[in-house]
Amino acid sequence: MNTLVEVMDKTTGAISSADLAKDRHSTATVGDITVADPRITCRNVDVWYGAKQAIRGVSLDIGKNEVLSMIGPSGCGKSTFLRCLNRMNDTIDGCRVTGSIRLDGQDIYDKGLDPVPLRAQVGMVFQKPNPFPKSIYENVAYGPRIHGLTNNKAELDELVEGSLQKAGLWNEVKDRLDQPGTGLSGGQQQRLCIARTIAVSPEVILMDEPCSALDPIATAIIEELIDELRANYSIAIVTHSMQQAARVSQRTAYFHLGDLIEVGETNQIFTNPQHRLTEDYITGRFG
Amino acid sequence: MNTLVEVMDKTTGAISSADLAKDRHSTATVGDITVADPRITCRNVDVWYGAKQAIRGVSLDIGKNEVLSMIGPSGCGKSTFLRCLNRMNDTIDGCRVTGSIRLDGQDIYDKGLDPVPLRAQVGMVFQKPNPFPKSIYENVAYGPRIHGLTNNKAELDELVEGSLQKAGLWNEVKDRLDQPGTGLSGGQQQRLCIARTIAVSPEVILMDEPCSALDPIATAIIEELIDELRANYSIAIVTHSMQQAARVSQRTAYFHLGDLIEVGETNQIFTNPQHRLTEDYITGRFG
Amino acid sequence: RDTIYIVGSSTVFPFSTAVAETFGRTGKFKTPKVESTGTGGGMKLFCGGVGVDHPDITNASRAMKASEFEACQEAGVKEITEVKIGFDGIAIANSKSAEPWDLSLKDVYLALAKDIPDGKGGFMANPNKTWKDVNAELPDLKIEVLGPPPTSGTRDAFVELAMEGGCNSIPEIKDLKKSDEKKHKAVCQGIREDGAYIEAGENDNLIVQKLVANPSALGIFGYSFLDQNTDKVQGAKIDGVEPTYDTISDGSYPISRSLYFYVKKAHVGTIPGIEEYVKEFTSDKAWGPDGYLADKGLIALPDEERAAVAEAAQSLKSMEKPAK
Amino acid sequence: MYSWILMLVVLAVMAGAYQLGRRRAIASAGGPKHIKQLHSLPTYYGLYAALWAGIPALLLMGLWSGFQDRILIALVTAKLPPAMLDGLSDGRLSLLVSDIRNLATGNIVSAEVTPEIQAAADQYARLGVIAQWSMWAAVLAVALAGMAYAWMRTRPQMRARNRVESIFSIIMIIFSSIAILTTLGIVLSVLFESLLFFQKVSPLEFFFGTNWSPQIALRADQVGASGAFGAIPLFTGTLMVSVIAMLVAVPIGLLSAIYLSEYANRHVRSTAKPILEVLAGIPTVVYGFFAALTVAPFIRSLGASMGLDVASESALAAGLVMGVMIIPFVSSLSDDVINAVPQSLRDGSYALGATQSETIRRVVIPAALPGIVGGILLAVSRAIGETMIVVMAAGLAANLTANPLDSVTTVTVQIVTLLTGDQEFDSAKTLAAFALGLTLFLVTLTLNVIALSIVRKYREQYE
Amino acid sequence: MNNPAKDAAGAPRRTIDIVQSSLKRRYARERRFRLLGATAVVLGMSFVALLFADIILKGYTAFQQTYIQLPIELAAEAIDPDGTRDPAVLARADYMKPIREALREQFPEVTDRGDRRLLNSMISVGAPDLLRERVMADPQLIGTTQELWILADDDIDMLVKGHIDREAAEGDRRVKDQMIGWIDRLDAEGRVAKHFNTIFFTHGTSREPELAGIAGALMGSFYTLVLTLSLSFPIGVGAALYLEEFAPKNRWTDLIEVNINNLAAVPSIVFGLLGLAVFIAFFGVPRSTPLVAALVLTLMTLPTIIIASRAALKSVPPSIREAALGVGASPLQTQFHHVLPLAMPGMLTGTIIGMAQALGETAPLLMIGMIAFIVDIPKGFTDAATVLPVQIFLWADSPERGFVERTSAAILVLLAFLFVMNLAAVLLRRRFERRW
Ligand SMILES: Nc1ncnc2c1ncn2[C@@H]1O[C@H](COP(=O)(O)OP(=O)(O)OP(=O)(O)O)[C@@H](O)[C@H]1O
Ligand SMILES: Nc1ncnc2c1ncn2[C@@H]1O[C@H](COP(=O)(O)OP(=O)(O)OP(=O)(O)O)[C@@H](O)[C@H]1O
Ligand SMILES: [Mg+2]
Ligand SMILES: [Mg+2]
Ligand SMILES: O=P([O-])([O-])[O-]
Repeated sequence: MNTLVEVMDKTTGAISSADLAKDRHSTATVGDITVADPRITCRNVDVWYGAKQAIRGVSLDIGKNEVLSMIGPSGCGKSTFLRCLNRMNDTIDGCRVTGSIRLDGQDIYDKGLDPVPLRAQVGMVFQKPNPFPKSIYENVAYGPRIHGLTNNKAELDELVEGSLQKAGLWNEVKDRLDQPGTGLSGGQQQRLCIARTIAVSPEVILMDEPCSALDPIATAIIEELIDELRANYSIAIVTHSMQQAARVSQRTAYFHLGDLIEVGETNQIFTNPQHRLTEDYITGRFG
Repeated sequence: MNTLVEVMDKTTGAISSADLAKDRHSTATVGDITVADPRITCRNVDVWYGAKQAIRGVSLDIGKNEVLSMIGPSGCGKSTFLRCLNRMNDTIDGCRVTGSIRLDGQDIYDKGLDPVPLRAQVGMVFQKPNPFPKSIYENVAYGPRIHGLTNNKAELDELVEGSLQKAGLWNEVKDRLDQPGTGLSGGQQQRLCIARTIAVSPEVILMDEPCSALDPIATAIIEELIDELRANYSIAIVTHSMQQAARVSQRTAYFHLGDLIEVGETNQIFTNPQHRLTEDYITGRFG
Repeated sequence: RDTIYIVGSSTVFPFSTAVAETFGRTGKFKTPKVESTGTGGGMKLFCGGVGVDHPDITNASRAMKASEFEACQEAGVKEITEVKIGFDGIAIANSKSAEPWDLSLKDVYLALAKDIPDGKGGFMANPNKTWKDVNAELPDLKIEVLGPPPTSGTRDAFVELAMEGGCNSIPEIKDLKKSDEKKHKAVCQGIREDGAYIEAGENDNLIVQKLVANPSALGIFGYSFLDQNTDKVQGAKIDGVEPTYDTISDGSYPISRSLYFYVKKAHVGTIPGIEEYVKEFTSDKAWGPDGYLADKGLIALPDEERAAVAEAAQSLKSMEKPAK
Repeated sequence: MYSWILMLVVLAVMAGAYQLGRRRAIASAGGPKHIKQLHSLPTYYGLYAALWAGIPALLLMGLWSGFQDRILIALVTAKLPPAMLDGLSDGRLSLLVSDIRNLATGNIVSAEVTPEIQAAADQYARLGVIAQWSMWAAVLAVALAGMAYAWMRTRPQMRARNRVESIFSIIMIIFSSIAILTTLGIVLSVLFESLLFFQKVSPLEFFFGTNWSPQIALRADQVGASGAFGAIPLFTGTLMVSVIAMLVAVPIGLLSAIYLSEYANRHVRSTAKPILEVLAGIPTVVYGFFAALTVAPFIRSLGASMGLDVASESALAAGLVMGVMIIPFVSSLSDDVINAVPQSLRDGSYALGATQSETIRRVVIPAALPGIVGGILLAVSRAIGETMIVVMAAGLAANLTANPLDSVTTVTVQIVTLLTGDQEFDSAKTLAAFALGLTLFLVTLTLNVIALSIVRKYREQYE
Repeated sequence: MNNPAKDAAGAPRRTIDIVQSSLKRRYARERRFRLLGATAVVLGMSFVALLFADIILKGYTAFQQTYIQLPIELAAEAIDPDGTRDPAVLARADYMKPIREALREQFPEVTDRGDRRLLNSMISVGAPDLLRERVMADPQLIGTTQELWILADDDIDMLVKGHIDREAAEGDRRVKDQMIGWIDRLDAEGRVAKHFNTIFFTHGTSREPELAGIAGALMGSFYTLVLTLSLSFPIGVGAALYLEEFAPKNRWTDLIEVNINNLAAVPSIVFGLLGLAVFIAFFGVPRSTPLVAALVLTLMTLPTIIIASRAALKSVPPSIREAALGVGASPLQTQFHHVLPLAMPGMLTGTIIGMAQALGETAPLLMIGMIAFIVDIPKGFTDAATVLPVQIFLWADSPERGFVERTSAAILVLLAFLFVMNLAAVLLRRRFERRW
């Protein structure tokens, strides 16, 4: 309880919170964490960085053909939680995950489970764009290549072009596909990483602030893409823009200092939050 | 002329552009590029990455006690232009800058000019957060140390705390100042970099999307900070959020594919853009 | 500079250092510094001039050549005392685990020469592959001889004594010497390069160990190594004579050479201890048949010669220009 | 001995100057509260003063120590009776001087001491003391003068940091130029003899001849004093041994580096890496013995059991052992650069479903490639320049062959044996060593120019 | 959606199916790769183990030395007739005589002159010096008879250690049957024992294996390497920094870069030639000294350090430099505060390898007079000295059997030196290592 709360206290005064007798200190999750046809089910997930606990007992489902957005103040554990879902936390020294996370009923933290096909199935766009120090073309072609998704060069070219186009980057880079991906602007790098991820057609896509460096138009393209992808896949997206959450997601989860505070229909969360903290955060958007 | 334009064409149809007979293909800057009391004056700045021109003939002033925001589609050259202003482009192999950029009348690309004090005077927050792989404390203390801004440990501690507080990070990190800055969340890193920059009290501050990874509350804190800093300093900020530009800046510059298209009072730019491209972009925000 | 500075032959190095150490142990003078530079290298340094930067003494596993003497003279090293210190037998040995060899110089020549007489008055590239090809009485073993490289003094002596000796035991070549001396030398001194003779570097211990590992091979090295390794290797009889202390000393063993050192007289009297060092070296307790150098493998000069040399050395008699 | 003390004193003065400079800077700014007035941090003013106090003084000291003795000797010998010096060559003079010096320093002298010599020795000792003290005085004076100069120049506007940094830059430039000077030195120290060699042996024969046999040229009085000096077999031998060595070192080194930095846990890595580094420090003589006594016989008997005819000193044995020696050049340097590849790149690859080995091979290694290539080039260089192992294990027979089971010799081996064997004045044989050295130098220079342009082409940069 | 792969029927296939189908193959490759890596490490380590085992097995016996216990009568009349205890007098006395007499008393039956010589030869020629040192350190001993351990000759040492084959015919070994009998008799009386070989660690070299020590070469190596390190590390790092970070990229710096790479390939002996021509002949640096050796080795190791350091600098991400420059740090500050610490592991690696190379190098030292017999232990940078690898080289080339084990022991000492030298660097390197 800190700056955040102080600030929010100041700002929420103006808003009627008449019927809400919510306990600002309760950390139990409010709302229905389950969905009808879940792809990913998390139960009681704790994450520790060494001795520091970053996620506390989070239970949450991600359904088929849905976009789940995760919101919450900076440092509340959104990225951490996201990285649990395809075991990207394995690469961080001293990071420990407990609880159960299942993909289609299969515990992904099972000893016997192989993270490689898991990650091919659960793709991820990172918060900081991290293009490979290779050409733009190779950046996108990398995934399909290692999985052998295409049978020949022509197919691969097509796939690369298609992915770049979907990420709204094609026109900007089509003349310089052989230039290093690291020589792109911040927003271009971000879109390159999106293109790279969708090129392998993962079934669940985790996106950590995919539009943070994008202008409204590029954002719109990505949001369109997300909408399109939802037809077949599940998507979890971390965003700081509540408008964006409202635009693209069906369900929204609100995190606060490592706890999952509230989850529910996006509409409901933004219009009628159940938890005081959620409300504080939502209304604070104008602060 | 690409995706962007196509998309914008689709979206601007709905908006009345009755009285605007603007030439979409003109790249001459519209609006008054000068200010009454400039700190930085740029004239005809061209920037090249090898053979590729990233900035074309940009002339622009940044005044005392003003916040200038720069907007434009991803890849249009905002970061490139910003980096010219404190000669950060020197570090990029093959990057060439021509034209004149003056700080208080002094040509900063003058042969004899020492870029070191220049950079202490013109601070910068980078688009991708880049904390030093040192402790959080050291990250912030580094600048004051090398410039000898404090006389003893207590003063330095105070300065570090103050900077972190202004960046809205103090409460989150006060218990772990000795932990590496690279172990912070994306948004925390971004605020750390802001704290690091303001710790040396530069007189001109260049901010490249300083709030891209921040939640609304943290964003509010930074915007408040910017407002506060404006009293004494000049600030140039790149942002993708037009709301943010509108909130924090007095003047706004719109870039497009390397050209400075329009510059003017923020109010005017957002309510009554003079150039077709600007209008397209502004109105596209709802796309 | 107050220490004696000695350079030169690696063959004489063990003896020179033994004397130096004993000399130093007496306490009056500092232990001389002895550098192993090879005979030629030593001569070069020695003849570099007079002065503190130049050595006082050089060791040599052969006599100083006329050309070297001249170079010395030119550089101002006018007076030089030559001291012959004894003999070094060159043994041809094999592993103790195999049969001992009995070779004649002619066998050695025919086995190792580059070109040998073809029996029709001309010469041909050495066709012998096995020892049996060389001499029907010898075993049917591949010719495999490990020996020093052309850059070594030992090789020089081996060529001069063994090869040339064997060469001259063939009458038609002996005649050649009178008619065409150049050709004679080429024939006698060329060692084959087709792998039968293996240039094994300057490290004699290495050759000894290689012989142990390969019982069918022969090796060429100095007597002191044979002496120290009598349990591992055995010297071949050459022309019926075994390499022993006595046979080398009395000259009946055919492949042995003399060892020397040379003193720069100009330094005597300024660099302290040179005379005393020479005296120590030429004392019977050092280079005598029962002296400590004999223990290190030096084969002493015959008694009279030793006395004469000691006398000349201690009075620092200047040498004449060598004949060649 | 005295100069050590003086050196310490100068260092002390530098430390003092540092403090003074700092204080003065702070004071000139108007106290510790106002150091913002200063152009640079007070430390830099301190360093500035220290450098002014130290560098000229140390330079003077170096020069003085270099020339003092010469001057003293000149003074002393000038006083000697001319009769003593008459017709004395330089060398004899140096002996005389050595005698005087021995006498003066109380060392043993061998000849009886004449009064003149005794007088000279006394004078030498006396002058020596005077000179020592004058050096102290002069050096300290210069140090203090430097300090005073810096002191006077210290004012807030002085760009102390820039000045100090330009001194450092100059020092760094001097450091980098050492490579050039070394090259120059090497060329100069072999050029003269090489030219002499090429007067005796035609370059055509040397560069294109396929027969190397310096043996007949052993002595001037031996037949055909020209010998055979075709260097081709030496270069092919060098090539073969180096290639074999690289075939051992690159895979083992690179794979070890990858395993240690990517798969092994910290503990294994931090012990295994230094242990592998020991391989680079084992004296080459030891490797030579190992190659000659263990590996070569083993290969030979292995070959014999397969019906192959293996020379007892095969290129293979030497190459294998040399490969072992240079493993750490590849493994440790590669390990460092692989370790320095940012984790975010690995994450990017894993997140696409790449296995660890795919990530390593396709993302990490390419990103680390410039450094890895640097390590490999260093290893190649070491292989080309290595001598002892080949001397002991590969022998000296200059065979022109492509069969690694044959014995070969290398350029370096020939240089060493020619230079350390029974040399002779101006014989082609001894001079050949210099020509070989020069040629090898030029050949590797060419290869390096080519390598540089290739590496340039494929350089990648991340982030 | 995006996936062009179709199954036989032409319907799109799930990525995961394609992935699964090829996964087995990919994993096989993964395992192979990993196995290859592990094999490489194991191979590398086993080379080290093999070499070590070889050296240790050959060398460990050298750390013990055979002594014979004899009742030595230190008669006052012989050693200090005037009873002044004047060190000069004590130093001059004949100490061999009492030893020989004591030995003869053990074997009164030996009267023949030749046999006596044999008997005497069982004692090291250095024994009297050791006895002298002992007496001079403790003059109380004079006038008493002491049971003292006397250093045995190297042949006896070899016999006792089993390096001489007793079964061999008498002519085939350097120790005669008679001597074996004497030694066995002494042994039965408990008068033969192996003690820790302190001489090996405290003495300079010697012609006699039992008296030969490594201290001179060790100190020579120490002085040489201290100087080499203090020259080559700053120069190497400075040059690398300049070339990688400051120098304009132009012809001149290209030339320097090519030059440095090329110097790495120059045979080390050529550096010896350079040292001879430039340092000794031109600058008059004294021959055979740690100073000249260090200068030559510095030039030889510089390329290694520079190349490694440049590789390390290259791998520091540019964003770190930008961050520092962005807060107004000068380029030099940026380097020293941020880049150097991150590049330090690689620089230290280069230094470790370069120093290891310098420590083990022989060839260039042949040219500058280090291959010499120098008994005195050097006390400074300009004393005549030899170094460990050269000492090893010399011992390896000595005929005496006793030097075989000493050669290996010297190698062990060198490796121990290497370990100690590297330890600091390795620990330092571990502190600097981090991933980002
Ligand atoms: N190092 C570089 N080398 C080559 N081209 C570059 C480099 N950096 C940027 N560019 C190119 O220059 C143009 C302008 O880039 P810049 O980074 O200034 O864009 P931006 O306006 O900041 O975009 P964003 O909003 O995505 O950050 C882009 O087309 C980009 O691809
Ligand atoms: N590698 C790490 N080591 C230690 N602590 C970490 C590490 N990464 C993150 N943390 C801490 O864990 C908490 C959650 O971090 P996380 O990155 O999940 O936040 P986030 O919700 O993504 O924030 P943001 O919106 O700023 O990206 C933060 O307090 C952060 O400081
Ligand atoms: Mg995050
Ligand atoms: Mg940008
Ligand atoms: O060192 P050498 O005796 O062979 O000249």
